[in-house]
Amino acid sequence: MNLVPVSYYLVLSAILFGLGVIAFIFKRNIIAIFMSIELMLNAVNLAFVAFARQWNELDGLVFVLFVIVVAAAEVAVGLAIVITIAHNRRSLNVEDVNLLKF
Amino acid sequence: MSLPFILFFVCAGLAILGAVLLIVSREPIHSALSLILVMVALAILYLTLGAEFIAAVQVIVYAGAIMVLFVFVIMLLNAGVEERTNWSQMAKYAGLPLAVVLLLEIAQWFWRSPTSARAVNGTPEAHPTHALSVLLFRQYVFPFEATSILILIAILGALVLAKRQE
Amino acid sequence: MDFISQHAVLVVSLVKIAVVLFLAMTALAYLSWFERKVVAHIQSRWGPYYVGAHGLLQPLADGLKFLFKEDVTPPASDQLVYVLAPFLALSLALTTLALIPFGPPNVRVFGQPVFVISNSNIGLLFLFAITSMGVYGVALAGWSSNSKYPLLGGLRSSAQMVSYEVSLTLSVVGVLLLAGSFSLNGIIESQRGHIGHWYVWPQIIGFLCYITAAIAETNRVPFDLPEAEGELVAGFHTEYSSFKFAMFFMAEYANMITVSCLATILFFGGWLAPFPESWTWQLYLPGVGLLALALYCAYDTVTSMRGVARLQLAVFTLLALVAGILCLLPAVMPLVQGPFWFITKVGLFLFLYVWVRGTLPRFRYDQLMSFGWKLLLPVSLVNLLATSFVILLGKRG
Amino acid sequence: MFILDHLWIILALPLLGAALNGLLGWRWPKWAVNAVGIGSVSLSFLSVAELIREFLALNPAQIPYFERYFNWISAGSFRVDFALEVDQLSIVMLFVVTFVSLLVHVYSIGYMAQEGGYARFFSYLNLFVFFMLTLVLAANLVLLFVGWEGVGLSSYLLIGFWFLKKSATDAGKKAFITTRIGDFGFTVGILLAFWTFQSVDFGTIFNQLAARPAEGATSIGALTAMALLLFAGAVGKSAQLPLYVWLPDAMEGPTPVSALIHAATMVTAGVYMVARMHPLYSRAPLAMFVVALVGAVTAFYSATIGVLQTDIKKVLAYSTVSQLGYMFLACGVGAYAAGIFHLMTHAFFKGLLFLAAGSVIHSLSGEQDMRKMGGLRKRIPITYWTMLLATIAIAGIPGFSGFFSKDKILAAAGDGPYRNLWFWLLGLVAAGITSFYMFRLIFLTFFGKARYNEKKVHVHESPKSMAVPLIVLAACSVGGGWFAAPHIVGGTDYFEAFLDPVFASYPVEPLASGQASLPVGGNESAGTALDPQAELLHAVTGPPVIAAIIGLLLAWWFYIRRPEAAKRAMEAMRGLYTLVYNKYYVDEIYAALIVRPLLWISTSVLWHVVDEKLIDGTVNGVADAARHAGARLRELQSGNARSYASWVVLGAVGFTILLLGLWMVR
Repeated sequence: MNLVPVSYYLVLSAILFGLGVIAFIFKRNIIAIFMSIELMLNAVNLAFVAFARQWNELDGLVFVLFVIVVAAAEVAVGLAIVITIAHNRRSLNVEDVNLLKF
Repeated sequence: MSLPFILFFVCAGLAILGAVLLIVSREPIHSALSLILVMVALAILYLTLGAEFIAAVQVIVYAGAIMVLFVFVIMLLNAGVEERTNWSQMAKYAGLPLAVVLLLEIAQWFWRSPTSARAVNGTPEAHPTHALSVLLFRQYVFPFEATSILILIAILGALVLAKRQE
Repeated sequence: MDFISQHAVLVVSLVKIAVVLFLAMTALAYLSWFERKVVAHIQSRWGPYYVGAHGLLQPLADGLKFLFKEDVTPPASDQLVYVLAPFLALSLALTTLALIPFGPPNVRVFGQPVFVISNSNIGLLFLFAITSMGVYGVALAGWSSNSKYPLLGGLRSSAQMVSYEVSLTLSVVGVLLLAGSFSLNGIIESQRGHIGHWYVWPQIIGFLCYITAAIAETNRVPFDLPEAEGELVAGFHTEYSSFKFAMFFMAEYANMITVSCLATILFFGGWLAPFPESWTWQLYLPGVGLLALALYCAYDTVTSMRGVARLQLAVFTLLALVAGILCLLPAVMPLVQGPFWFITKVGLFLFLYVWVRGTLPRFRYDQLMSFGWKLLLPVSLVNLLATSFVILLGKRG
Repeated sequence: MFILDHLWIILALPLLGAALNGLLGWRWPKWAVNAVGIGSVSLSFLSVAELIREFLALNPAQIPYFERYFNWISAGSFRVDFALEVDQLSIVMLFVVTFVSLLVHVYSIGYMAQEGGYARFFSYLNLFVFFMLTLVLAANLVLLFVGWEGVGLSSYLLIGFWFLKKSATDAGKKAFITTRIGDFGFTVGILLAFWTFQSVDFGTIFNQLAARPAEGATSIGALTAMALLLFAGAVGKSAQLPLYVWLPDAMEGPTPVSALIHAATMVTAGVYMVARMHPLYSRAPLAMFVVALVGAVTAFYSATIGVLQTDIKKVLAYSTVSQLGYMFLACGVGAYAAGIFHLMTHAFFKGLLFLAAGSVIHSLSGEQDMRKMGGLRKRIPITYWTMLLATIAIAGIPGFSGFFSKDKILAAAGDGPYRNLWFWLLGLVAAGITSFYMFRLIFLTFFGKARYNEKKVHVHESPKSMAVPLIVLAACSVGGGWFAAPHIVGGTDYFEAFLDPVFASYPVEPLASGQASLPVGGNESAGTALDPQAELLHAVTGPPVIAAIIGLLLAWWFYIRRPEAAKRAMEAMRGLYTLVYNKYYVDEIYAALIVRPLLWISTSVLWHVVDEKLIDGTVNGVADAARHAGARLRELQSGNARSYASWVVLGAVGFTILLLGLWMVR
């Protein structure tokens, strides 16, 4: 059936993760940064699933499930925070949210 | 070039395309759409990996719920085009090279890792979903409950944060 | 999940997809006609009458009209998304049909089941996955057309859909627990027997929740807040015109059909006949029904039709006659059973839809939300709990 | 055997009393303070009495009785237990200490009645008793040192009891610091002991000593060095030359304190220590010689100073110093028993003298200058009679305790295994001078016409709480010596016999160079053929007695019969007079030679250079470095999430490189 080597999937996940990192660093919109985090999570999930497939162990899938659940919770809270920030600082630019410093 | 390869490369290409679009597009909603694209592509890849349940959950939760939330918030806040500001020198000069290095490292890591040589081995269970459920509710039942509590807390937190607006 | 393992599958699937799409389009078109007719009669009007006999050609005319109308795109809109939205909506709505089994899986060509495009064993999940994506069409449309009514409409409808999706899913879980399977065919099979075995009886609460949530999910009256003409002109598709508008329209009807199919499958035994297997006379029902239709058409042709209309109706009569005779052939007879019952049940549901629309007034938005969250969700949750409890007891005993 | 099994009780009681009075006493009424303070001491006195009873019942094999409680310090091979030891010597000391302490406590009730800090005073006293008992019972040098320093501390606290008086606090500091000089030697001595014997337990040390040969009279080996170092501590603690200077000033403290600490007990700790370590000294003839020398010279020297002092307590202080000198002389000539004997009798009569003096001062409401006294004989009879008895005792008039002990010491000096003519002479002269200045004190204080302002000062006998201890001590100082009485007539000396197991176990080895035995009274050939009457006659008319009589007569002549003669004598030897009157300018010399240079160094070098430049510089430098580093580093926290992200990525990259590297290596 599936003949694609697992390493392909792994490399793909690596690439996606890297792109997620780049996005995280270069996006200025808080929401976009948030999304880049999600992207990274997805990349990790892909790696999990790939490994699960390779070793024929389902634990990896369980991990993915948990990751997804946690991500959902995280997004719920995170977006609430984003809304609060947007209301307070009248901006979504992460660089306007820089009060927490020396 | 057999069908699975074609499918894989199409989906992978879509995923990467989506990721790139997420970076380059300056309209948050476009970023969201491209991210949805990535997720759907990944869902299909999960299917090809025999994790259909995960694929479905991926689409339902990520594409169907989480991203909806994103889009919703974007619409709510009417987030406009993100303006160009260069305040973070660190990000500007060190960020990209570092990220690229990291990407290469991980890629090389996975590529060279002993798993790379052989293809997917073994055949999946007759009912992977069933097996998964057993695993989830037997071995991982405690983490499962923990996550449920986590979600509850998250709901409360979101409510509190949102309420403060009034 | 092996829907791409052999190339034969590919071919067959493509054919099936084509057929289903064609039928679906026709069905959509005539669903609009059906709706208009029924509502008209509920409101003691005639409804479409002039284009063809009983306005049977009205959908065709509408389609042409949509095609040839000017396609206006607001200049301030986000072009890409503006175009993307309707396509997304329609394509997702139609995709769901790929998972619906219109008939028993044992009817096969090239070893492939005829009446279903993709017979996945977690079909239901995929169904929900796809429907859950449906929100985007609305939301993006509302956002991209960069004007306040659509934005409000989009926000409202997306919120509404997200909220009701929860109770929709939860109301179904009861059935899943009973059937112990995600596969639609499996669910249907587990209801085999007679009408008494349908899940509508044990899951009556689930069914009510489902149907309510479904109506809301498809933005139909009384939950059609998105296009509450009185408040927001036409909601998310205010700015849309001509064919893009038509796509939203079709998407809505496609969703109606999907949801009705799902209701049929989950609660009313899908393509199963209501009567026990032993009653063999039921095999004649499809043919007889068609013949009856033909008879009525013939009578109508003779009595109340003039000119072109009379001709059309004659043709229609002929078609019905042929179809009925075909269905009576012993070779074909068993094949048509499944589709016949399935379509009948779905038709009833669609009628219910239209009926409701013709009857009920519209909710207020806050009422809608509080109804969804404070009544529907708890009820479906309680239903779920009760079901699982009962099942556990059964396992014990 | 209750107490013997629970020796700690003896220590715990005073400590408890100290804690209670010190922590809670200030809010208690006087009677409660008394109850706690005196109760604790009397209880520990009673337990000591019980202990003696049990001890006598003990069979000799079990002596010294050793009780180990817990391991206190354990560092490598250096191991110190909290262990107590009882033998005859410590029994004697225990008895003296607790007995005198009890009396002094009682006395203090009356004496301190009008003073502030009542509870504080008693808590200090109890603390002192605790430490003194620790010192006495200690079974190893370190624990002994604890007691040693502890009594030093309480002495400091009590000397400076009236801490609002600058002179008092200065005296306290002086005592502390001066003693510290000696204690340094003591500490080094302990270390040397450990280095030599790999242990600080008396038992172990003595056993090893028994194996060692004695060191030569001229060569300085480890033992001699050790002995001398320890003796340095004794010199400081027991106010011998050249570190005696603190004791006279210590008289700034309340009189009971002077009586208890600076006459009866603490100052004798040095003697006790030397006696305790006698096996060591017995094997270090040179050290013995030094001890004897210091003792004899101090005895004579401070006696001469005592002659011209006008402050009643100062006189007693110098007399104490000289008596301590006697004790060291005794130890130095190997007559440890005699030394301890004198220690005991001295505790009685000198304690009594101080208490009586205190009573005098009390009756004159704080007057200490003898020139402003006189004619008190009738006014305060009890004080007078007790003090007279004590004086007779210290002067060494036959029949009184002082006579026996001093006589034994001189006998040992003149005829003992370490006999030395010069020491004997010094002791003899000192004895004469002692009786002179003591009777001078009596005559000036109680005879003649009153020289104080009778209008202002209302003389009154002291209350019972003060009178009773006086009487008790008087009895002791009269009869305290009769243990040794039979010895005079050739019988056995019970005291010496009692201590014999301790000292006889490590016999004193006579010097190789035999010296001519001098016909110097005492009992050269103890209880031999000579008949008792002759012995007795010989003893009571021995040189010490004669010297004492001469001193008495001189005092009478100068201060009763012909007061002007004293003046003429002064005129005659003006230079000597001023020299002695100013205590040989020792304090001045010390100030010039030690204190001032030390001060100069401390201020100009240690303070302005080392402290301000070096230490402060270092500390502030470190602080500044930290602050500047922080100021630079905080820039990193720009508050910009994206730069943080970049840092995170940097870390991730580094870590991944590390992993890759490891994996490559593998």
